[in-house]
Amino acid sequence: MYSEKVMEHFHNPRNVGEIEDADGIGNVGNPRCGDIMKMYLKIEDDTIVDVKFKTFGCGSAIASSSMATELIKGKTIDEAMNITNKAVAGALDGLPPIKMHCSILAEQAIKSALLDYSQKSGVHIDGLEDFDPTDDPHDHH
Amino acid sequence: MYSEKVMEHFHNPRNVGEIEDADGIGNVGNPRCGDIMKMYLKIEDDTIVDVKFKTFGCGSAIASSSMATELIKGKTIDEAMNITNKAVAGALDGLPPIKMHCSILAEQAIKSALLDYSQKSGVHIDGLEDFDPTDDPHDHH
Amino acid sequence: MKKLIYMDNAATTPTRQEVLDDMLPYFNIQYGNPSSVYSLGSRSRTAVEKSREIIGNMINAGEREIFFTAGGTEADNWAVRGVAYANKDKGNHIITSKVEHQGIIHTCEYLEKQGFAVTYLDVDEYGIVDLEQLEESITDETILISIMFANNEIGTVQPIKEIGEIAKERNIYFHTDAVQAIGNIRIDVDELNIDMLSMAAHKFHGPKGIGALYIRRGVKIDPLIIGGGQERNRRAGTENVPGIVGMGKAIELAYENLDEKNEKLIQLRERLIKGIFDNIDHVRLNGHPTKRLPGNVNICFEFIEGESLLLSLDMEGIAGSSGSACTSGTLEPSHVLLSIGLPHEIAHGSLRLSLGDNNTAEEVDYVVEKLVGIVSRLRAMSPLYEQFKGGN
Amino acid sequence: MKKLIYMDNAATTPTRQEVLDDMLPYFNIQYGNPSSVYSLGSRSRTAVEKSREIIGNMINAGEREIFFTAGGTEADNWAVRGVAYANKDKGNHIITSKVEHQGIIHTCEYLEKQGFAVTYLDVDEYGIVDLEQLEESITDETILISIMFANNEIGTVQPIKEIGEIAKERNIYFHTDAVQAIGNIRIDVDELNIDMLSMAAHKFHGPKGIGALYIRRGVKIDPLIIGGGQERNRRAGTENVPGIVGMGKAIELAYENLDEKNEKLIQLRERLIKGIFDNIDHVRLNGHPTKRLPGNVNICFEFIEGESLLLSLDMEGIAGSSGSACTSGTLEPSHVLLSIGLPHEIAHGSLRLSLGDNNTAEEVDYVVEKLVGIVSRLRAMSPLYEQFKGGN
Ligand SMILES: Cc1ncc(COP(=O)(O)O)c(C=O)c1O
Ligand SMILES: Cc1ncc(COP(=O)(O)O)c(C=O)c1O
Repeated sequence: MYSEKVMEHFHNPRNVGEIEDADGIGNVGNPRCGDIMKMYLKIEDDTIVDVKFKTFGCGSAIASSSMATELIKGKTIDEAMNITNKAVAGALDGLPPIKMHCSILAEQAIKSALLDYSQKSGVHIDGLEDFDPTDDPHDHH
Repeated sequence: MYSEKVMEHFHNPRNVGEIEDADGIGNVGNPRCGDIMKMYLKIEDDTIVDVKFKTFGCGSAIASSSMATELIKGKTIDEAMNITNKAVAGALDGLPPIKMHCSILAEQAIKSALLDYSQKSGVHIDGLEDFDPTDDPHDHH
Repeated sequence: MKKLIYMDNAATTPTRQEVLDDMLPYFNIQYGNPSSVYSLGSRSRTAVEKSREIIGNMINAGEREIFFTAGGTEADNWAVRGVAYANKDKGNHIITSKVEHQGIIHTCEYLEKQGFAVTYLDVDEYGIVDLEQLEESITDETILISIMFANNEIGTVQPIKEIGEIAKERNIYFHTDAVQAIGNIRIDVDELNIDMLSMAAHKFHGPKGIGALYIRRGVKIDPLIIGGGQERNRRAGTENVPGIVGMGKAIELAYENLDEKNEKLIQLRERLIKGIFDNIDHVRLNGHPTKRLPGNVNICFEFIEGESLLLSLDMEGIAGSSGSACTSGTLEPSHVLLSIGLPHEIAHGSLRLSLGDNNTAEEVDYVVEKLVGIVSRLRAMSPLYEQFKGGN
Repeated sequence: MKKLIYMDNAATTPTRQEVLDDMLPYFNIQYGNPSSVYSLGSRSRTAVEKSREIIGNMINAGEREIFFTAGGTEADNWAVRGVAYANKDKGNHIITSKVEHQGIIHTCEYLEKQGFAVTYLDVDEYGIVDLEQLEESITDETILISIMFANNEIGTVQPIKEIGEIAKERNIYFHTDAVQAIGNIRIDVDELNIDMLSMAAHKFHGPKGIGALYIRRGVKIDPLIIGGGQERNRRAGTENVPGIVGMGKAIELAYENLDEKNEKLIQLRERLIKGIFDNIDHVRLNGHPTKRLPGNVNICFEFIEGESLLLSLDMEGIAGSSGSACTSGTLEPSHVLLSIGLPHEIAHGSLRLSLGDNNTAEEVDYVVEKLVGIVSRLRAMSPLYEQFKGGN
């Protein structure tokens, strides 16, 4: 069902954990639906210098979280804003159709954490105007 | 499907043929339905001294004809009148339910031949009063 | 025991050894449920999908258009009832033919009781449907045309391309029961405008208990068997994995060297027909002389009844079939033989010998030889023959 | 490859070698169509009838009351729809439960769209149907009660005898989906007043693709698959002879030494439950503690999600299943777990380990050991666990 990449990230997820003094925290998903992603960002000079996640969810949710953190670590905020769910899924060599919502959740976790950073720090981030962190990714597929 | 007895009578039917100067001939069945039995009797002193048959029909029709001739050969008319389809089927170690009409046809062939004899010879035969040789055995099962 | 001469390949076929070999691991080594998450399950899933792809390829369909069933009858039932129920807002009229398999005919009769209207097209003396009547029968209410690809009794192959064109032009779904054709005739569902197609593995040296329905993408059809999400929610029930694997292998082998195999089959068929006609009188060939399945021979022997012919052949180690009432479980001879205009008493005397790749010219000659004796023995016993000779 | 520890016997089971051995000749030696007149065919017929008799005997039914299907789902569909259609002049009401298999639930939902009324009985925290509610639900319109024998997810065994008595008293047909129970529990259809009963061979070490419906003599039921005269005109289609032979052998073997086997299974089950409870906290056992299938263990691990648990177990060579949404193909966790009152987030974390005769105490201990590590690793990753600990 899953690509080897997904399985590899599921079994050896990168950047698991919390950041005590995170600059931005995103928390998306819903235990009812069986997936929650929490993402912690450390941001310095517009750059994501550290990122950690915790995820309650299926294999592809964990792999998507792991891949998302890899994709944004060391990147600027703008670069991180450009990471789409398709990029996450693509980097994992694809996800089964019924699992695409996991990659959407990962994209939302990033944006949600950036929104939190923006609100806490007062730094404006282009592209977050229309972002609604409570939007349900399960409706997307 | 068939008992060994049926198969044996089918492959080695007794008394196949015609009797040129038969005293009674019975002809029952209907080519539409796939079975016709013709039975020839030679009767002397109330006794069936010879009997032959010709049958167009399935395995059990041929075996039933053969067995019927065996059962009546050498018997008196009264004895022959007492041969029921159950006796024919029983003597064959049974017939499948959908084939019981073949044994009915055999009983009718006997009666029909006796009726013909009765009509030609003027000899009254008890039990033929209600017999209708055109009665369709296919309705009996 | 004498070696069996099996000439009833239209009834069923032995599962080929290579097919069985491919199936075996899926019984007790690779036995996982394809719906399961773990590797044992996903390997079963992979095997199922591979077979689906092979089958799709063989008829020029996508693998997402192949749905596994328990056999040809289920596929037939599903196609007809599924389309009828799903499209009853559009119309209630179905067109089929008088020579379809019972899986179609009885399903149509069942739908008639539920308010659907069914036209059963006539066929000519060869069993070919009347295309004019087809065109004339179409109304605004017509939602489905279901015409078999090749007849199981007399082997006649229908003008499928023409029917497909009519259906397409009039925008009506076209289903074909190809249970007898698959593996014997090359079929391209696009070229022939076929929307749905039924098949059964056991007719082409695959296992019994597995079949498939091809459903063109976009066709509106209700499921027949409801429950779990298998077959993309269209046919519920744990997949018959060994059966599915076997069906894929069998269809692949069936289409390997098809032209050569068919050439040989046609030669055998003609040898058998000629042998019978040369040596036995009062016989008729049923079905079309050339537009017929390569291995199908169907002949009526006048004055005798089919079952007794079969039993006699069985004694000689020869397996065939008949359209006589006695073998149909009903009191009527084959509806197909009646539809091509045979009188009842002649229809009762039919014999179908359906040849397969394993049959040989020697077997054919042996069968002819045995038939000569059997027919003359049964005729000697037949009051109809006596009457006929008396009349002459 | 590591040896697989297979603990998903409720999903499917490997076909036993003795079963496969019995099936093999029917693929390519004894391959005749049971409907054929010749000996090759009648030997297939004999094999089919022998299997029917064995299966009938096992549940105290007559062999003429056993009808073969393609599996459990078809049997379920047939029972419910067949009775509904055949008895709609008597009434339009069906009673079932909220914890049935989808083969029943979705069929009932389908019938609701066609104007039938369906009551889905509640169950208690253990998954046992409410008998009072059952009695109260019965109306003059009630034509069928369909309650499963034992639940496929949580293993709970229903009070079938009581339900049978109620049904009999009120003169209503009683169907039970015994797909999980057959081969694990002794069943006497007369003693339990069961009118119809579904089974599937692949759940008791028979092959996939074959099942049966027991139909008590006299029950009014329409056919589901229509066509040829097979199964005494009640289920059309060429018989899956190898499958049928395998099913007969498998049921025979399943009931051999049943008590001993169950005693062993129950010991393993309790060892597994105890191992998990002793070593992992925040777990709950789903289903009834004693009124459950001998091999069924179903446990929720709070704060983690079932699919990731399964994938992790698979890495360790352990096969299990889950009622999480991610494994059901829908977005909802198991309807069974929700029906017994579990909140969604906990239902997502369920694990079903269904033991079979091949499992050992060593395997059980190994699974417990691996579970400890996996659960702690997944919890370490879980924001729900973090939140819970924070809250404490
Ligand atoms: C209780 C129950 N009923 C019905 C079924 C359906 O059986 P099958 O998948 O063999 O059609 C199953 C198994 O999946 C089951 O566990
Ligand atoms: C033309 C045709 N359609 C349908 C069927 C039914 O197939 P099955 O018996 O495998 O269900 C058959 C075979 O009996 C057939 O010859």
